[in-house]
Amino acid sequence: GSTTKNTATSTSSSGSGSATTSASGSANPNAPLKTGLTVAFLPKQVNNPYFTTSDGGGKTALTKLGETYKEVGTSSATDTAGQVSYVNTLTQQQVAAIAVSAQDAGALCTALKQAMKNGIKVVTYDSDTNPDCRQVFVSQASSEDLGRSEVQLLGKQLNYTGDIAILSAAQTATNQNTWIGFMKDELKKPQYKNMKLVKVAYGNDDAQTSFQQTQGLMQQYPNLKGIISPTTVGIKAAAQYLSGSSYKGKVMLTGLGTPNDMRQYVKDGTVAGFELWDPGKLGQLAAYTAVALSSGQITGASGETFTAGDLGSYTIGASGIILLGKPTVFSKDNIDQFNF
Amino acid sequence: MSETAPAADPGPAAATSKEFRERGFGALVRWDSVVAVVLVLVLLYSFGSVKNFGNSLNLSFLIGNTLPIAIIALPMCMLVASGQIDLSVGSMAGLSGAIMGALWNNGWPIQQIIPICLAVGLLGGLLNGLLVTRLGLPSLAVTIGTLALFRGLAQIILGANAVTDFPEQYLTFGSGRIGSSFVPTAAIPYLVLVVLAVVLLHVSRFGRAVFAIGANEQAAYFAGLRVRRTRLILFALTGLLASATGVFWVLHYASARYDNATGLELSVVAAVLLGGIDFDGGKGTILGAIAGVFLLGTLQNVMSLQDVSAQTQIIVTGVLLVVSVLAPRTARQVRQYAARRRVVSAVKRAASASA
Amino acid sequence: MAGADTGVLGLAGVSKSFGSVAALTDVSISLMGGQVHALAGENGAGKSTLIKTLAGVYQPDAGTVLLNGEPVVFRGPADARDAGVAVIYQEPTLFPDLSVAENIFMGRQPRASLGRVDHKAIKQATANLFARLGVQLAPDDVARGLSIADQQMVEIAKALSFDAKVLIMDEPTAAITASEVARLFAVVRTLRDQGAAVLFISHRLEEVFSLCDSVTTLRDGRWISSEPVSELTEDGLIRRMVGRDLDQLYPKQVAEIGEVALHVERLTREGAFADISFDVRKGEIVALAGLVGAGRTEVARAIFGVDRSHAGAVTVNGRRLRPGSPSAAMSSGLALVPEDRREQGLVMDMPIGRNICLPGLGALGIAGFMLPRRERSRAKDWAKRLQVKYNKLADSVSTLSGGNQQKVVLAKWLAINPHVLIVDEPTRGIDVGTKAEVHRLLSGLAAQGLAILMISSDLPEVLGMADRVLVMREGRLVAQFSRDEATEENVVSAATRSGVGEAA
Amino acid sequence: MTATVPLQPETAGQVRPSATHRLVDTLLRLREIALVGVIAVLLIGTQVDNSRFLSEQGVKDLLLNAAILVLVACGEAVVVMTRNVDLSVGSILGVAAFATGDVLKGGGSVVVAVLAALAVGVAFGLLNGLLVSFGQVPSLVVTLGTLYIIRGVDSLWVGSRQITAADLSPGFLSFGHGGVGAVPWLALLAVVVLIATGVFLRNYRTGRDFYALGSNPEAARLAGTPVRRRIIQVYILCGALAGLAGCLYMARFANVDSGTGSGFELTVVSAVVVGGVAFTGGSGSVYGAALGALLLTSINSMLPSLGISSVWVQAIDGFLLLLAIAVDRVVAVRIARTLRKRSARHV
Ligand SMILES: Nc1ncnc2c1ncn2[C@@H]1O[C@H](COP(=O)(O)OP(=O)(O)OP(=O)(O)O)[C@@H](O)[C@H]1O
Ligand SMILES: Nc1ncnc2c1ncn2[C@@H]1O[C@H](COP(=O)(O)OP(=O)(O)OP(=O)(O)O)[C@@H](O)[C@H]1O
Ligand SMILES: [Mg+2]
Ligand SMILES: [Mg+2]
Repeated sequence: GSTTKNTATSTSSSGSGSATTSASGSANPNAPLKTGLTVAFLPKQVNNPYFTTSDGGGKTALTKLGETYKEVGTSSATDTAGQVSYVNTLTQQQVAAIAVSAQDAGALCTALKQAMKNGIKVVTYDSDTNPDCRQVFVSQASSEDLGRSEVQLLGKQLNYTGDIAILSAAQTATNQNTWIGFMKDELKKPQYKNMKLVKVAYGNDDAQTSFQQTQGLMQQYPNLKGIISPTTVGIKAAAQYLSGSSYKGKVMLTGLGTPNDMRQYVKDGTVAGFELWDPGKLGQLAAYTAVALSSGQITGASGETFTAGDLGSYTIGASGIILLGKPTVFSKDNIDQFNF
Repeated sequence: MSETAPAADPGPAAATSKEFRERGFGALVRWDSVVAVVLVLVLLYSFGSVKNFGNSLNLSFLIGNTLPIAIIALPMCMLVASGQIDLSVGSMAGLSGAIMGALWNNGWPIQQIIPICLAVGLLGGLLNGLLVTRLGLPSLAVTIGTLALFRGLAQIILGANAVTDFPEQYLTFGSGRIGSSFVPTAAIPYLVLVVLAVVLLHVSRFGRAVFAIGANEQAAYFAGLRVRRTRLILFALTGLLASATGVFWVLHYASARYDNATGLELSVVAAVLLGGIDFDGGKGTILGAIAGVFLLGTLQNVMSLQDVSAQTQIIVTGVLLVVSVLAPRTARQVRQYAARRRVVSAVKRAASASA
Repeated sequence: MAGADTGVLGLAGVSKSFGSVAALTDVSISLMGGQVHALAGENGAGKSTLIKTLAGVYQPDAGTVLLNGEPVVFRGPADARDAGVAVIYQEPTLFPDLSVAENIFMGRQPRASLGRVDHKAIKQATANLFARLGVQLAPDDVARGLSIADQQMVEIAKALSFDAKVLIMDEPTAAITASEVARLFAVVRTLRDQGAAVLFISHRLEEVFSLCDSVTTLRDGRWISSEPVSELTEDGLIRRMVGRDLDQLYPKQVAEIGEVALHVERLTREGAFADISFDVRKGEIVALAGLVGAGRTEVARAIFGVDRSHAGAVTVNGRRLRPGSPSAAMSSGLALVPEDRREQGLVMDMPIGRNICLPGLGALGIAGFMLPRRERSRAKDWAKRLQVKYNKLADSVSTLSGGNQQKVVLAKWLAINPHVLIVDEPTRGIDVGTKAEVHRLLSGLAAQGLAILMISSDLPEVLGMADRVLVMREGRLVAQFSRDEATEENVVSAATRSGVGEAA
Repeated sequence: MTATVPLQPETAGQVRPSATHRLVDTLLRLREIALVGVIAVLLIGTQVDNSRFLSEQGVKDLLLNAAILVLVACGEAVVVMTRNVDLSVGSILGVAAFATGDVLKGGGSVVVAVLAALAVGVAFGLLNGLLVSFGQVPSLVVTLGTLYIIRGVDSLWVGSRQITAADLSPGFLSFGHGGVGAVPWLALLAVVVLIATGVFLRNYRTGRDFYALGSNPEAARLAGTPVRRRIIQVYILCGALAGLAGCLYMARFANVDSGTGSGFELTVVSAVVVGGVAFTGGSGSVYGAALGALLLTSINSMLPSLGISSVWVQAIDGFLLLLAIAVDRVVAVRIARTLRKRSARHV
């Protein structure tokens, strides 16, 4: 993961914006929820189906609470400068809270701190920034759960024998790297002694590159039996390649994907099972969290508890992280019940 | 060029694309001044009727976020005037940022790191320049190659790391502003760069050579100008300022990652084109380039404040580019058509008279 | 209006202006079938503009184009072409990337089955044309890199390939030598006898008199006269063009010949020329004569360093030049006026003033900064000395007439006060009046100690100006004549004599 | 020959190059040979290291990867030959791919889908062509503008929708990866289009006009070439090929959204440049561009296959690209020198 040097306190500009300061304000769990607040969603990329689903969840929740929802963002997932200027703009517009999925853990910091200094609450979801640049991170699932369960899923499909590889997104993707760390750790367990991780490849979340990386894996490792792709773009590219190649059915594929993307490949037997959380719920939780913060029910300190509508009650964990819950495993049997 | 274009209507034969801009509005208007005037109008409108636009924080955001493009636009303008292009600038900025991050992680003092980054930029620019001038390769091809090469090197050097903990006073330089005014601290050295660039391109002997080389390489060569050396210097300058932009980027966003400034080249090219710099070479002013950069930056800022969606912003950028070349041309075309109509009807009259 | 004597193609009361410059004012002309008609006038008189109006490149501001006596509107060159008008423009306009054969037949290639272009037929037809004109080019040769003269020959071949009713030629002979001219004239006469109407422009008056039947004179864009050539003398024609009598045409001043200024020794460039050695002394004008393609331009380019020589050495004032470096050549006092003004001599889109000041920028500023006042005064001074006809110094060179562009090229190089001057076709396209002025200028500079190497296809100019004539053939120096020995016969026979007993 | 003309030059003495010499000359002049050489060296080198690289599946993958790029590069090359450029191909490809998917998803037939993609391509090509030719304005600016505009329109139209494999018929999907032996349908289609374009450029007046236009626009106008019409035609051709490529993209990747094809223009331009089509216009061939495309995609297939860490891929990619154009250039210069010396000896 990120090897940021930990001199965070010294870099936080003029002190007042840092998470510690705002968390030291007092929380009133019984404060009434304010209405009419504007909560802005700033996804990594607009028009990305995954984020459209999650932000749609946020919109549902906000409408229910009587708040105003808005979504802004860049059309490219690697336009960090664009994301920064959106944070700046939202600061100018004095929204109540920003829910942001950060393209870059560090680059948004200055701008987000500016926002917090101006009284705006900052929630990150899906992809975090440095902890001192936001109040709460709404995490889709625990990294540990995700990492380990994917290995378990593949192990079952392979009967615990054979070479495996990982097809990740970008080399810089922090969440990917954390998951991969847990995957490697899981593989150390004795039941995986016949499974060998031969390679981690990166498809840059680009269909064509992921394609070619999959081809390369096949050619380079004739004994490859399984691939884990913990990214939605990677897994569907790999599935499409496998489904049209001579390796179909011989090489197992699992990872993180959306049911709509993967339906065809589950049905034609390319993929036996994969998993994901419900992005819509992720967005809802981010929205509830933002409103709770703005209403003063929570401040972002660990141990605080609040109610997120029908999602139930959530408690803020260490370093301001809220966990959505366990991911769902999709297979032939249940995939038709989902539509996102 | 800084002379006003002649008030001539050369007829269709001389209406090559090179001339169209200046001829478009006749002798009255030069394209770069048009862009500058449009910029001023947009600013006036925004101050008047866009909420939150005029406060100094927003203006400092606007200027600060536009500075990276504005810095690179200076040497790019000259390079393009000499008939070449450098698409590797974004990658060079990324590489210099990556080096900055990697060295900082290894405990180097920042006073040493920054000169090293700049030196790498200079070397990268020289590499582009040497491949273009000594091997005679097309600059477009070379710099598409180095676009991948520099970004790849950045990836090798910094890998997945993101470095954020640079010293406070440097970060303040990168993102702070002077007092509570709207002027970002970094704008001051930028103004110095602008003055240097204007002098270099429009006042010095070097600048004369640049324009001549861009407009007709062979004639310049026959006039004893050092074609290759001039271009080499321009490439080196571009590399140098691209790496300076990389350093600024890291400080401004407080983040060194290998993919910093991805795609910056297209923004620079779009802005420079909008500023009336002709990619056939031989034409363009620093003023035009800067006006183009800030016009795009301001429009984006205003549109974001007005909650215009990203998609629509993209379309507006595109339409602006198309209009920038089409508007002068259309005016001309209409005039010509009218003139032709006159002649044709005169002929018809003559024909009917003789019948 | 239509009648037997209206002519095939003509203009009636045509005016055309470019902004504030009136290029043509109320001009009428009529071309008859079976006649060669000359168009005469000083540089900038409006000849090329007239031709482009006839060819549909320009639409007249007022007046009409007449085809067989009827008014027509040519909306573009294609219309004129379809009406049977073939044009050779003043500046060759070839497609550099394509073969000369394709250049000639572009847009009207003969076709084989399925509408395919018949490449073989194109080559064959080109070979035939070239044979007829005596051009030593292969149909497959690429147009890029051809000398101006060869380009001109390709243009001529193109125009002839049309079997046009009207053939218009804007200074086709400016860059070619007597033998090519003779061939061209033979072909033109054949066409005329077959009934074609021909319009011919040249600043070489003897050509007008030997080829043409009638002549129209323009001055400052106005029609002056149209009359049969047989009723005119050269002086009469000059008076009509210039409006006054002219001084001596080749005013050679006596100059003191000094020490060697340019020393060329065994210079060789593979594929172009071999083993060239000669000297040019201070005060001396040495002419390099020869046929088109003899390698004269290539020698000049190699001396100046634009092309790299493969063997041999060039010494200027005792200093040996670094090969392949024009900037080094210039700093030791060498200057080259190139033959191709549009590609090499001028930056067409730059102002006239900037062009004149382009070489030797160093003298026009302080510490690398330009001093606009110095620039302007140099430009003004030299534009005046060479009688450039221009509107504003800030106008781009492309708005000048061909001859005036050539004057700018000369001005540009004379302005830097070289020690050794190489001029390649210095008076190409310059009218008689200014030509005398240029000759006076060159001769005067020689008298002050300048060494001049002059390449010219204009034999009278060579004989009139040179102290010594060197003759090249097929890439080699084959003869040398002193001013007294040099006669037209001598030079021509040295330039054309076939291989018998020639030095290897 | 007309005997009336004096000073007949002597031609009899000239040594005519022999037939074999001429063959060698022609071969040497073919710039494409150098590219084929570079590609062969790379492929064989990889094969030596990894014997599965050129297996049936491996070859198929190579060709599949190249097919889409070849199509677009072919169209782009024609535009570049006329001294113009089309930067909007990536955006056009994106819209066309989604249009294909939209038709198929709605139960439309494959023929209609292909026609829809072509129609989208032709429409945007026409837009580009009209804008560029209308005012003879620099195509770089115009198509950079339409790159943004078309992408914006695409995003507005598509929004966050996407078409996935489940929306497509099995027949269309198998067209995306099926073929005869190691040769996929997509590659066959690309080759047919390529050869047709090549023949058209070489053997038809319109094709020759494209070269003329790029070589010297002013001269083309004076020669009576209908300049505007030709420019519109090349843009329509390029747009149509980008549209067709969008259709193939759909078949191949079975997944499109509003971002499909972003940044593709740079790859296309590199393929064209590597393929020796000069941006100054008038020269080059579509075969060169196709080889350029093949070279680029081969490099990208080769590196993973050699097991080179993805961290290094981009740098090596850039380096090899530079190396390829440099080698190509050096070889070309050498050949030119050889030919010149040879012709010098012939005189
Ligand atoms: N436009 C051109 N036409 C022909 N040759 C050129 C041209 N430009 C450069 N060259 C070649 O470049 C070489 C030197 O070019 P130039 O004088 O412009 O560069 P320079 O900076 O002086 O180089 P150097 O430092 O090597 O002297 C010459 O050998 C010449 O052949
Ligand atoms: N495109 C143009 N723009 C502006 N002025 C022009 C243009 N073309 C020609 N002129 C002007 O029109 C006048 C006539 O030019 P033209 O080329 O017809 O002369 P010419 O008789 O052919 O001279 P030359 O003998 O030098 O070729 C000149 O004053 C010239 O400057
Ligand atoms: Mg003329
Ligand atoms: Mg010559």
